[in-house]
Amino acid sequence: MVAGSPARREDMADFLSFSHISKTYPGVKALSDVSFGVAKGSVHGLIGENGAGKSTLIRILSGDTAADSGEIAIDGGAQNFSSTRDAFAAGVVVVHQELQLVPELTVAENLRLGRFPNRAGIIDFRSLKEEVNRRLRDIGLTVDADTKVAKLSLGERQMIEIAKAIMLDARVIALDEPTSSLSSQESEVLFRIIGELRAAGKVIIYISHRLDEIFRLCDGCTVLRDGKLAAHHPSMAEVTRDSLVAEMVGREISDIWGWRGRSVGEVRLKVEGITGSKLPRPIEFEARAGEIVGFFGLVGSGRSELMRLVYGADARHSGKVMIDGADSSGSSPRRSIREGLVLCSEDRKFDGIIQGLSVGENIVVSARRHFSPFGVLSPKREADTAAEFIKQLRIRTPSAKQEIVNLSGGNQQKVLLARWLAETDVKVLIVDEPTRGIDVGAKAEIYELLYSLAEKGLAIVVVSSELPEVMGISDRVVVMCEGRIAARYNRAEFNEHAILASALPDRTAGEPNKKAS
Amino acid sequence: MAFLKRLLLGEQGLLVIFVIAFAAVSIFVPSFITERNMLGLFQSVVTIGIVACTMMFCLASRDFDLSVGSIVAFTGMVAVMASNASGSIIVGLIAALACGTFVGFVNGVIIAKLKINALITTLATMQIVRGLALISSDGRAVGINDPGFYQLALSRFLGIPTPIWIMVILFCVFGFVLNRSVFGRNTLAIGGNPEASRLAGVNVDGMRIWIFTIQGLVCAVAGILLASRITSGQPNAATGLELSAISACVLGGVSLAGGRAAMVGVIVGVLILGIAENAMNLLNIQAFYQYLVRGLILLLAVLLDNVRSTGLGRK
Amino acid sequence: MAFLKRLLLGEQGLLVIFVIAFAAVSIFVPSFITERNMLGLFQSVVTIGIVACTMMFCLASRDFDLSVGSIVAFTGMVAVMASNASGSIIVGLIAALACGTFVGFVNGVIIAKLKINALITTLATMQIVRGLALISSDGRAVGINDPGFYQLALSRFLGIPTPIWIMVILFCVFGFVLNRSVFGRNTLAIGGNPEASRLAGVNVDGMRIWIFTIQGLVCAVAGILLASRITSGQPNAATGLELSAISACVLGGVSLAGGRAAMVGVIVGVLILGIAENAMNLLNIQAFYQYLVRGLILLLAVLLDNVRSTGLGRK
Amino acid sequence: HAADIKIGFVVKQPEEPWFQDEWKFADIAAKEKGFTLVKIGAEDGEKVQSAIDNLGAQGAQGFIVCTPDVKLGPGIVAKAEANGLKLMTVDDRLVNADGTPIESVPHMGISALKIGEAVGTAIADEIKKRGWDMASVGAIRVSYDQLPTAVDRVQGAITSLKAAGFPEANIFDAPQAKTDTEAALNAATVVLNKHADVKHWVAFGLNDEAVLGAVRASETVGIAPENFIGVGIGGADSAINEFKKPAATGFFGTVIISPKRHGYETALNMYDWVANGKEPPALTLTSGELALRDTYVQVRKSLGIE
Ligand SMILES: Nc1ncnc2c1ncn2[C@@H]1O[C@H](COP(=O)(O)OP(=O)(O)OP(=O)(O)O)[C@@H](O)[C@H]1O
Ligand SMILES: Nc1ncnc2c1ncn2[C@@H]1O[C@H](COP(=O)(O)OP(=O)(O)OP(=O)(O)O)[C@@H](O)[C@H]1O
Ligand SMILES: [Mg+2]
Ligand SMILES: [Mg+2]
Repeated sequence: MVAGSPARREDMADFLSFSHISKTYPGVKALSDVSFGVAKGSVHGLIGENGAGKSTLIRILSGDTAADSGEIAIDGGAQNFSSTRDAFAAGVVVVHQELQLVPELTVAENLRLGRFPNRAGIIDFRSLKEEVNRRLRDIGLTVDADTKVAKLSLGERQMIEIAKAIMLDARVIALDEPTSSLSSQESEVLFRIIGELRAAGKVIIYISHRLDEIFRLCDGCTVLRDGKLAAHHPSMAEVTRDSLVAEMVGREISDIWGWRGRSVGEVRLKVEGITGSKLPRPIEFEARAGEIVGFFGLVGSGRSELMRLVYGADARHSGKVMIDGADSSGSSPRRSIREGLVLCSEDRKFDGIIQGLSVGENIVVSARRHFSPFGVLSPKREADTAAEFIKQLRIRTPSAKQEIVNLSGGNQQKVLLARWLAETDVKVLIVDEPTRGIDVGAKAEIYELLYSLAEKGLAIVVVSSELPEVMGISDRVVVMCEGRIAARYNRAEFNEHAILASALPDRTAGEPNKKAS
Repeated sequence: MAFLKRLLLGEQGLLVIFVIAFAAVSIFVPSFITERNMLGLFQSVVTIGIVACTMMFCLASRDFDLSVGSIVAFTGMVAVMASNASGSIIVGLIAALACGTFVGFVNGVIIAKLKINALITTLATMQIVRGLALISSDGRAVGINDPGFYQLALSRFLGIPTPIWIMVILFCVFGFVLNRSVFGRNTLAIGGNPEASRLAGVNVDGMRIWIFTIQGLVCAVAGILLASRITSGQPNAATGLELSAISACVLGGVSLAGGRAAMVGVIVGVLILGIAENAMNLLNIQAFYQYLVRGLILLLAVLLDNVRSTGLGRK
Repeated sequence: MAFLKRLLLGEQGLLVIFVIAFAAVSIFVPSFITERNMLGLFQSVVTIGIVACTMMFCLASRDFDLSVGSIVAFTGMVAVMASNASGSIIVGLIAALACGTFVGFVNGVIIAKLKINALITTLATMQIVRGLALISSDGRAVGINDPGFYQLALSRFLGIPTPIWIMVILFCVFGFVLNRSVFGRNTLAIGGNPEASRLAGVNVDGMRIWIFTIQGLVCAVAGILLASRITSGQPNAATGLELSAISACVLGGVSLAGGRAAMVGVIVGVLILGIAENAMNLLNIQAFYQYLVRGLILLLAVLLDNVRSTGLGRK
Repeated sequence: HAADIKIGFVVKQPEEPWFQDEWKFADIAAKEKGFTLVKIGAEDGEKVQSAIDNLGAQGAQGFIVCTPDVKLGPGIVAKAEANGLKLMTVDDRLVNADGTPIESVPHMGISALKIGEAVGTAIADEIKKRGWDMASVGAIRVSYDQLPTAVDRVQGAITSLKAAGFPEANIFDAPQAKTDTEAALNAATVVLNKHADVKHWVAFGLNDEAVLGAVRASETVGIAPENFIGVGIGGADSAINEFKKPAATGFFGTVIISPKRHGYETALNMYDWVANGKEPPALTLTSGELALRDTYVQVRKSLGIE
């Protein structure tokens, strides 16, 4: 729940204002003539399709990139940041879409990086630790200040990133898709914090593709489309979900899930007694032809670990994976792919995109073996394949030759999906957080794609931390909790409270034998 | 003007800059652009040119190979000694190629399977292989009994010496492999993001082993040609080759962070180093000043390429 | 057993392995563990030990410095020549420190501001500075007029020669800086994730310039001590120092991918290299076989550390 | 008590055949007299320092050194004293800061300038014998100026060539980037190509390997062996291999310097000094001898090699 009532508006002048911001990258007009303002003590939503220019705007606000033209003013004073240091000095902090942590440093060091408490350059570790532990407690995070960030899960890292921003005494805080790797529980913590910040009179820019969050948190919102200002709503009173969607994607989307019944066939994927170094207890599950199985759980419940084991990305300690009744060796991702099992992993930056390669290369990296006789490429087939998926998934890129790192986050995610959609002979498709950072319109298209693949007889496993999504598209839901399967539900039994309850570790109700330790 | 800018900043900008520099050297350095000097120039870059081909793959996959100089010396020794011992040049060549390949394979296995840092591994094999070369010959040069061995380097085809042909063929082969084969593209993918490549089904360990093995084989080719050119196996040959080969690659735009490489660039890099050396000797620049000039040329070449990429908005 | 495992795999595992190896060498190599030999051993690692201190920072920030050997030689020359010319040792020392700092600063500026690859930049300055050393002395060693200069290296405090004290002091200073200062943590942050550090407001360019500048200064200290120990400035001194210093760091667990470093590790790395050399000479191992042994020790040391980290589940 | 005697032999370039040979002959002396010989390679000033410390620690009584640089003199003398070691030098004589030889250290060696002069004389004689016109002969000076000994050697050759009437303008510099044959080959090729009109060539340099590079270069650009005179220095395997080739090459001869006396005699002298207190002569100078394709076997025999 958002604490406090909607902000008082004693000062109606915009505290933060963007005027005529334009920014062009080679081949891409990322922003053109964007102007709007945000009042003090309010949370302002920034939404738009993938590649609409949201992150670019935030990067300009943070002093990371310079706008080609236009101006930002805070509290009436024009600002001209040439570096992030300048932005900090002016009281602006940003949580970027991609995590910006140093894995080799501890949580405490990451939180105060660039601003260590020090005397004559010597760090005061005691006060650093005290302060950090206090802050972490405040935001309800149970990690120790001395843990190396490398040891944390993605969700925990995301919380650290947020903590990093609120530890600064900022006037303007911009959050770029902060909940994309958070579970609903952690999101609640974040919402509470945002409420407190608003009450303290800060300006918060909030970017998200989850419209319910926008409605819940924001006092007003701005819609970007193709780098232009599509709509600006100082208050949320006048807008509805459907009108926002229409402003974003230019058409109506009535039912984003669009689930439809399918006939379910034989068991295609059968996992038996699988264990690994991070999942000591044996796990079994199966997925049938034409079936979409959703995996839900809290951050760190072990879903990603499980899928990596099934795929052969991590070494298995024991257990079997059967594909169409045949024992899959699962010794490496390479073998799994050849046996018809593919995994689209969750951390697109770390083990998803291949930096330095083009969009096209990233799409065909795995599928090209089908059209490379004796290991010799056929550039035409590759170009065709890339073009096909760029078109089908509507990936916003000037060309297939664009370097992947230059794409917006959501478009990178689409490229990863394309990589696996380009694979032929897939029997089992596992997608881990497939719609992380993807806009509403594209989400609907991706779901549609999943249904049509399922109709072709694939078994599909979807791992997601978004409960509505899991419930919206799955035929069956498997709930994981603390490294084991806590519950299974058929579509008929879907119930938000039941599913959430079984995902929580220390629940007393519903489960007679409460788990020890 | 706009045309010039497009030319300089375009894909082939490095090549254009090189051609301009080449023309300048031809005009200002007397007797540079004679047939004899050109052949001499190309022959002088044969060793480094050949080794740079595979070094490019090594760097593009985010690895490092410091052992190339030692392998060149060692395989040269092996070629000569095995030829002498068996009385057959063919046996000598096969022995040398086998030894080079084996050393490369060992490098690859240690790096890929035991996960030891490539720099340290090849620094170690660099010492070990050099030690083997010295031990096997007792630190002395070994002469070649059969004069047929010299013919490898002296024979000509269409008026151009065989070593140059071999270098050109390797340029073509590895250029093709880099741009047109799954192997080449996978090499770049590994360099770009090894973990993502593994999850995308690339056999990362296997690729790395192959890259180092081929590197060893190619070094053996260079070693044989070198032994033939100097008509003996010398255990002290080719010291410092590793840094020259790496420089040539980096000059040619190969990224040490992996993921970026181009054969044309590497050829240009190799030629820049060769021409600098050649022109300095033609101009009779004093040995100590050659150090200065060499350093400045290195800096200048990378700086130019950098200005170009920035203008291109690539970085 | 469990205790042993905990000891070996713990934070200080490298140290424990080292102590065991040290004990083994002491037992099996005659006259190793004598006071004289220990002093000799420590003196023999002074140059590489001092340089490794800052090389650690350089590697930890994901950079590379190949110019250290040349700077050591050059500053040694400067110290001697400036002392001779001015008749004052102090002037010589200041000149040497200034020159070293300047070269390091230039390295840093080129790398940070012009964004040129550190490997190529320092390869270039390595040549340029070596060229300067050769030119200024016409390629010959320069003797020291004032015997007071020798005292820098010969003088003792508590029975231990000054250079060893200086090395130990630098170990302490840089160990402290690495772990306890903003500078040290920022260095690791830059190496671990340059982008994140920049966004967090760390002055990445400034840090890199500082790191190279300090590297230059520290090389000058090493150069002065070396000149004093060998009682002359030698333009050919300290060739190959860069690879030794980098090896010592990597042996000590400094990651070439940046972000990981520890002073204790580097000290152990330096000592491993020194002890290997020392023990081989004490055991009278033949020069060619020393190559083999050196290579094997390198491999073994990294392998052991690797097994340890894996056992630790760190990787 | 010979078994208690330990003598060090420190050389600057342990990989070089020359020093390998010195060590080999020193070993023979050690075997004859029954003392222990400790061989250490020390490529630079720093390594020499630690080598001496190392010898001191091992309980050696004296050592023979071929220093990487003669200016290391005062440092080596001081270090030897500090470790209580007797000191002799071989090949290169230690000098003071002002460049004067340190007389107190017994030395056996050969002047680099003198060897160079022998090379120059051999070339000049052969030019005359072949009846070439000095004014139209080109000379390749394969140089490695980073090494003072190399400068002195080629300087010696130039001195005696000039004395024989060779025009200085015809001497062309071919700087090696490294001291191996390939580097010399590349450098010499450039010189040959630059002066494509010159028919007769001579070459000299730091050692056999350098001159070999020039010879190989002459072959690649198509200069017949009878139009080329290369004279090297050293006389180890590189040169012998050349003489063993079925047909004569441009490698005309080499000035053999004998590692036997340098290794064997110095070791013996040091032993006598340590064991019997008999101080060696302050200065012994040996000489090089020219060996040609037909004569190298006898020359080597007369020098006691083989
Ligand atoms: N460094 C860059 N070089 C070239 N193009 C870029 C660069 N950064 C962003 N772009 C382009 O600018 C456009 C806007 O990108 P931006 O990241 O702002 O989108 P976004 O609205 O945040 O999208 P998403 O919801 O997917 O995160 C995209 O088309 C992207 O490809
Ligand atoms: N790199 C790591 N090092 C150590 N522990 C890790 C690491 N990554 C994840 N873990 C831990 O492993 C457990 C399982 O994490 P996993 O990422 O598989 O969970 P998940 O259900 O997929 O959640 P998420 O939504 O965060 O991906 C968690 O306890 C997490 O803290
Ligand atoms: Mg974005
Ligand atoms: Mg997950």
